[in-house]
Amino acid sequence: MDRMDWINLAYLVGGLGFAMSLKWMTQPATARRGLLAGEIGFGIAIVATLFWPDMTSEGYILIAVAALIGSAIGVPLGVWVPMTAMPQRIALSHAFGGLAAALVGVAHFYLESDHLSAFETGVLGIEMVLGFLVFTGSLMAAGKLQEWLPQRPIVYPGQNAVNFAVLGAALVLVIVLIADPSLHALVPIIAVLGLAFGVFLIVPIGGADMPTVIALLNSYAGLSAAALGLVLDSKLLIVAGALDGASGLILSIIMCRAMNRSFRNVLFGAFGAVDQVGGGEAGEQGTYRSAPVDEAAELMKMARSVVIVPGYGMAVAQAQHKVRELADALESEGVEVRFAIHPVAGRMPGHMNVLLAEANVPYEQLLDMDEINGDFPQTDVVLVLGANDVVNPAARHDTGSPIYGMPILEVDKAQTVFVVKRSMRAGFAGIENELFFNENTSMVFGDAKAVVTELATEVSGRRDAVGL
Amino acid sequence: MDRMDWINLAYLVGGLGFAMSLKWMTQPATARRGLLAGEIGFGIAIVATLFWPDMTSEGYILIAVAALIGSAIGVPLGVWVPMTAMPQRIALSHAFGGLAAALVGVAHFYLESDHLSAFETGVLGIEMVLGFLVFTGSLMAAGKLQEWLPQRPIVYPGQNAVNFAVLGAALVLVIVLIADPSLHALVPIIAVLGLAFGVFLIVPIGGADMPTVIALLNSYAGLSAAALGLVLDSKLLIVAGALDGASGLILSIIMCRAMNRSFRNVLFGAFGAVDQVGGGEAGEQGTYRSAPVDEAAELMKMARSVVIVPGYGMAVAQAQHKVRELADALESEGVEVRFAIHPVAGRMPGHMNVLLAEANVPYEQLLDMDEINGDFPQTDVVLVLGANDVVNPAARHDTGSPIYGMPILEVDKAQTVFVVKRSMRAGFAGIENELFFNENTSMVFGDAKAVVTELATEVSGRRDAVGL
Amino acid sequence: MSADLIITNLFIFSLAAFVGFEVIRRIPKLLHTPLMALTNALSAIALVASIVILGQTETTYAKVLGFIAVVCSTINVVGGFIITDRMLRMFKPREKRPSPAEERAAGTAAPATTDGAEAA
Amino acid sequence: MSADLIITNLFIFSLAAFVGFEVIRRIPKLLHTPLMALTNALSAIALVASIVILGQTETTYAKVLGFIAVVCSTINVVGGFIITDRMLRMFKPREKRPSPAEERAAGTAAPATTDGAEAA
Ligand SMILES: NC(=O)c1ccc[n+]([C@@H]2O[C@H](COP(=O)([O-])OP(=O)(O)OC[C@H]3O[C@@H](n4cnc5c(N)ncnc54)[C@H](OP(=O)(O)O)[C@@H]3O)[C@@H](O)[C@H]2O)c1
Ligand SMILES: NC(=O)c1ccc[n+]([C@@H]2O[C@H](COP(=O)([O-])OP(=O)(O)OC[C@H]3O[C@@H](n4cnc5c(N)ncnc54)[C@H](OP(=O)(O)O)[C@@H]3O)[C@@H](O)[C@H]2O)c1
Repeated sequence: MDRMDWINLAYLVGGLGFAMSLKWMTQPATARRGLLAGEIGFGIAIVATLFWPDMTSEGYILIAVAALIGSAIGVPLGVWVPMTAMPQRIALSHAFGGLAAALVGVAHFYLESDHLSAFETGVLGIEMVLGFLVFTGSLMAAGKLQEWLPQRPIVYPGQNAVNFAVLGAALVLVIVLIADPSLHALVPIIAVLGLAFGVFLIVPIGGADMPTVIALLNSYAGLSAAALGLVLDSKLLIVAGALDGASGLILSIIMCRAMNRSFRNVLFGAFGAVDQVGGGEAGEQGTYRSAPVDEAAELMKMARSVVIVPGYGMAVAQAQHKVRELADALESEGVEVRFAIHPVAGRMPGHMNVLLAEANVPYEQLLDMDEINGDFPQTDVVLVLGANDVVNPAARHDTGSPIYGMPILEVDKAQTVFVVKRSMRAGFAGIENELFFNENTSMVFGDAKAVVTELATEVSGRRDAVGL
Repeated sequence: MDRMDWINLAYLVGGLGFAMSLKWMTQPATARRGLLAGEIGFGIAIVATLFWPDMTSEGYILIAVAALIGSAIGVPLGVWVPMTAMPQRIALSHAFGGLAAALVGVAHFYLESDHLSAFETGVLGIEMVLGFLVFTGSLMAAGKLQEWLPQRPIVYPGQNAVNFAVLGAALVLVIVLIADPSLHALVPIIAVLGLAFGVFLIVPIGGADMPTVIALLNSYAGLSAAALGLVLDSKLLIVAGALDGASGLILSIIMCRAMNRSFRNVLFGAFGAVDQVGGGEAGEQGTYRSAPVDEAAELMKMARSVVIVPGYGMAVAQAQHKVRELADALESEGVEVRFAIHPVAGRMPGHMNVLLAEANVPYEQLLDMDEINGDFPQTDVVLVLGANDVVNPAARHDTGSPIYGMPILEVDKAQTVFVVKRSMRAGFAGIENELFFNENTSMVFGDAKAVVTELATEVSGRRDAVGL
Repeated sequence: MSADLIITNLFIFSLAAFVGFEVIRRIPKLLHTPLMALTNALSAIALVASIVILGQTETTYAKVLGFIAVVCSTINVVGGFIITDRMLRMFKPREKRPSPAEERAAGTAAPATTDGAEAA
Repeated sequence: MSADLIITNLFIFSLAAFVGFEVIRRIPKLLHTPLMALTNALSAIALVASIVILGQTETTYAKVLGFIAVVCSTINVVGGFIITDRMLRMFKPREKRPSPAEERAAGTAAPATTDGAEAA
């Protein structure tokens, strides 16, 4: 066994580490072990790589410098990004990943172009296109989620035609490149087309569809890594890429399902179309009742059981810690408090779980949709906290609605519903919510955090007043 | 791509077919698709193999003849073997598999010995040992299950020492062979030692432990196939071997768990030891009550709910069809009839499910241990049909018992229990069953089939007599 | 054989074993016996190796060994598939409403939270 | 690159993808966000490729590309692992009694029949 064999052996171990890592991620109990396995596998692979034959000492220096810079950026990004900004953060790192993969592809092409087989050239070409489109696409996604870019989908006639044209052009050039790999000049053009396609792909997609798109870009990134591995004959890259691709694909499928959307629908901006129809502003539909905070506090305190339905608004307002306080206050009043977590509440899968866990809400109190939906009729008070679409009854009956068929939290069946949001504005689906107009619903306008803080003080404050 | 590449591509497809096949076996709904996938994958691989370069026309003829002979034996074995004889049947085919693998290994060694690397020789050696021990071991197992060989474990002092000596000798010779592959004469000796070890391995193991052992041999067979694939660089064999090995290992672990046994325990004849202690014959412990069939019939007919607990005895007596009739008769009397299936009832996993399914018992009526155990206290009559260990309360409290800790069907909690068996003899664990001596238990002696037939006629026969 | 190739094959072996464990762990008891019969047939894939030997070799003893091997493997393939089929045919649910077994399997396949709903 | 090698790698790719689908399908919603962060870090393994290029090449543009690639990948590895760790730390159950989430996961992992018990 020569040195390369040892390196490959290390890669084998690393690859298995990755597989075990994901396997252990299937249970919270073993998740940390999973993380460890991933880290160890990664470490082994990197160390082994440093022993690669004929590395130049200058090379080592460059690597060290680059690694330092990377860490200098990566550590802060890891430590300081708030949980509420996770979607952006993740999109951003997909961008880095895509770029890295694409650049390695380009470099490899230039270095090897004179002895690349047609197959390799082809795979490399596709790898570059994927990498670059993931780069810009993810940047766009991050921008929209961070609301640096307009959240609203931007649609114009013939848009899909244009997008496909761009993609098509890129692939045609790849084919030309296969025919004559000496045409180095084509590579930059392919790169530009890939970058452009990444932008065009995201433009027509609404900010709230981003998580789905991000997961999808994730799987593209995986594919490009695997493609790279295929060209470089690196089994480790192939395995990692395949795992990554699978994960991205599954997550996006799960999200689409939970939102009752199809990929076509997400990717080709059907939502934009819907927006036009639904109209952002609500209100035509009857009247709604607005209640002061203390009324809500009073009723919740008297209730036997309260269910809190957190949504994207809680994330925006960073109200999770205050919510925890409110829950504690209510419990010390003898009220049973539970949280109803909709699978797609917030902007990424498990978004609410992460936030509430951050606020130390014991996850015995977090109930899934299927666990809690049956209990709403026996629930005295439901507090909808910055959630909207996930409690919109239209999903049950209004076949015209873009969210028709999406399973929802059936809060409208509860005795009393308080909805905390800043206005009557619509949620991400851009449609009005008839829940707000039920007679057993009262709106409590204001920023989630502010309102909840007030509720908490009201509840705990007046303890003596109401003798229990 | 030359011809070999196409063949390898076909093997790739075949291998994936195998993986999908197992995946689809995870649900009864898709199981048939799984079978199909397996067959297709297999077919593709075989057809591709026929295009292997430089095959002689004589070779084709030989292949055809051999395949015909094989089918001539295989089809009857497949079509006519009764379900009750499955364990033997499966053991038998492991024997064939092991032999085939071993012989291929031998042939390959002789053909290539002059240019085999040390690694290859070593793997080949181990592959042969595994193959041959699986061969004889499985034959022994089949013999014991078919009761051509004494079921009782045969133990003698220093037995394990002897066994290990044999295995050790074989491995030493393999090492010698690695040192000097020209010593062809060693191969037959290695073969003999392997065959011998297979026999010795099974001798001390009780007939009833055979299913566990068979599963274990199954995984050895898988390993040897994988080893062969390693030497022949056949990815398909590697994949198939790995899947097979995994399956065998998991099944044996599941069985051991369900019986609360350890591998050591199964393999090194601890059971033999226990037998000595427990003693086959029971009866010292108090008195038991023996009831006539018609009494049982009467009580069952009057009951609201009856639970039937089938065991190995039902399989031996082939009583499954009659049991179905009994169940129908009772149901037409308005009695609720359910079957309680213990995970290790019978002699192989899912044994009872297969038999009762064969008798068209709709599997809504088959309940797992965990599903039914809670219901026994509310059950009027339990009919234990040729089951013994799986209903032995000793498992709950008698720490000394060899089955202590094995989860059991808690029939002793039911109102009335009728136990159908031919005698007071013990079950496979060779221990007496205190259930038989409870005051709410009555023994109904006789062959399961005979008794059940009588019960069925009694129940349906006297319908008019008792007006419901 | 190059060490490189060996490592590659080890890679494939471990991945396949991983697949095996992950998938088979989730096969319901109900299907364990059919599974045994199926893996029986699948592992007879050693047939390809014996075919190659029998088809290529000129030397007599190799022919003999190869011949026996082909016979044995064929027995397993044919028999194994037939038996699996027989057993599965028995499992065809007789009525429409899903059997516990199917639910069970479904339950396993279903997204974690569904199980959770029941587990909690 | 020989077709043979390509096929081998496709073999590995499909097996790995298979593992991915089988395993990830069973990750509970609770862990989806940590999962995203984790796969993020893992897919940054492209780092090995960029290290080799940066470490070997003499040509400037390749150095530049490799350098950027190493920086980007490192950002992802470091950041990804840190974030995953942060999230998982939050999930540490505060009381002893198993959380629904854990039960849920357990439920998924448990042998099929157990699920069946609940499903039926
Ligand atoms: N979870 C995922 O993986 C995922 C992925 C993609 C898409 N989505 C989609 O995202 C949506 C999630 O539903 P959701 O009900 O959680 O959120 P939503 O439907 O987007 O509604 C959020 C509501 O919170 C309110 N809000 C915003 N900021 C607030 C603040 N600071 N204080 C108080 N209220 C605030 C907004 O109303 P005001 O502006 O009037 O305050 C808005 O109506 C679903 O439609 C889902 O399909 C989810
Ligand atoms: N299922 C598996 O995968 C597996 C694998 C390995 C071991 N095992 C072991 O096998 C045992 C299975 O338990 P079990 O209760 O099903 O069977 P058992 O404990 O072996 O008892 C079977 C009983 O059936 C009676 N019997 C035999 N032939 C009969 C006939 N023709 N008519 C009526 N009764 C007859 C026998 O008593 P008489 O002789 O008095 O009639 C015997 O006591 C467990 O101990 C388990 O650990 C199972």
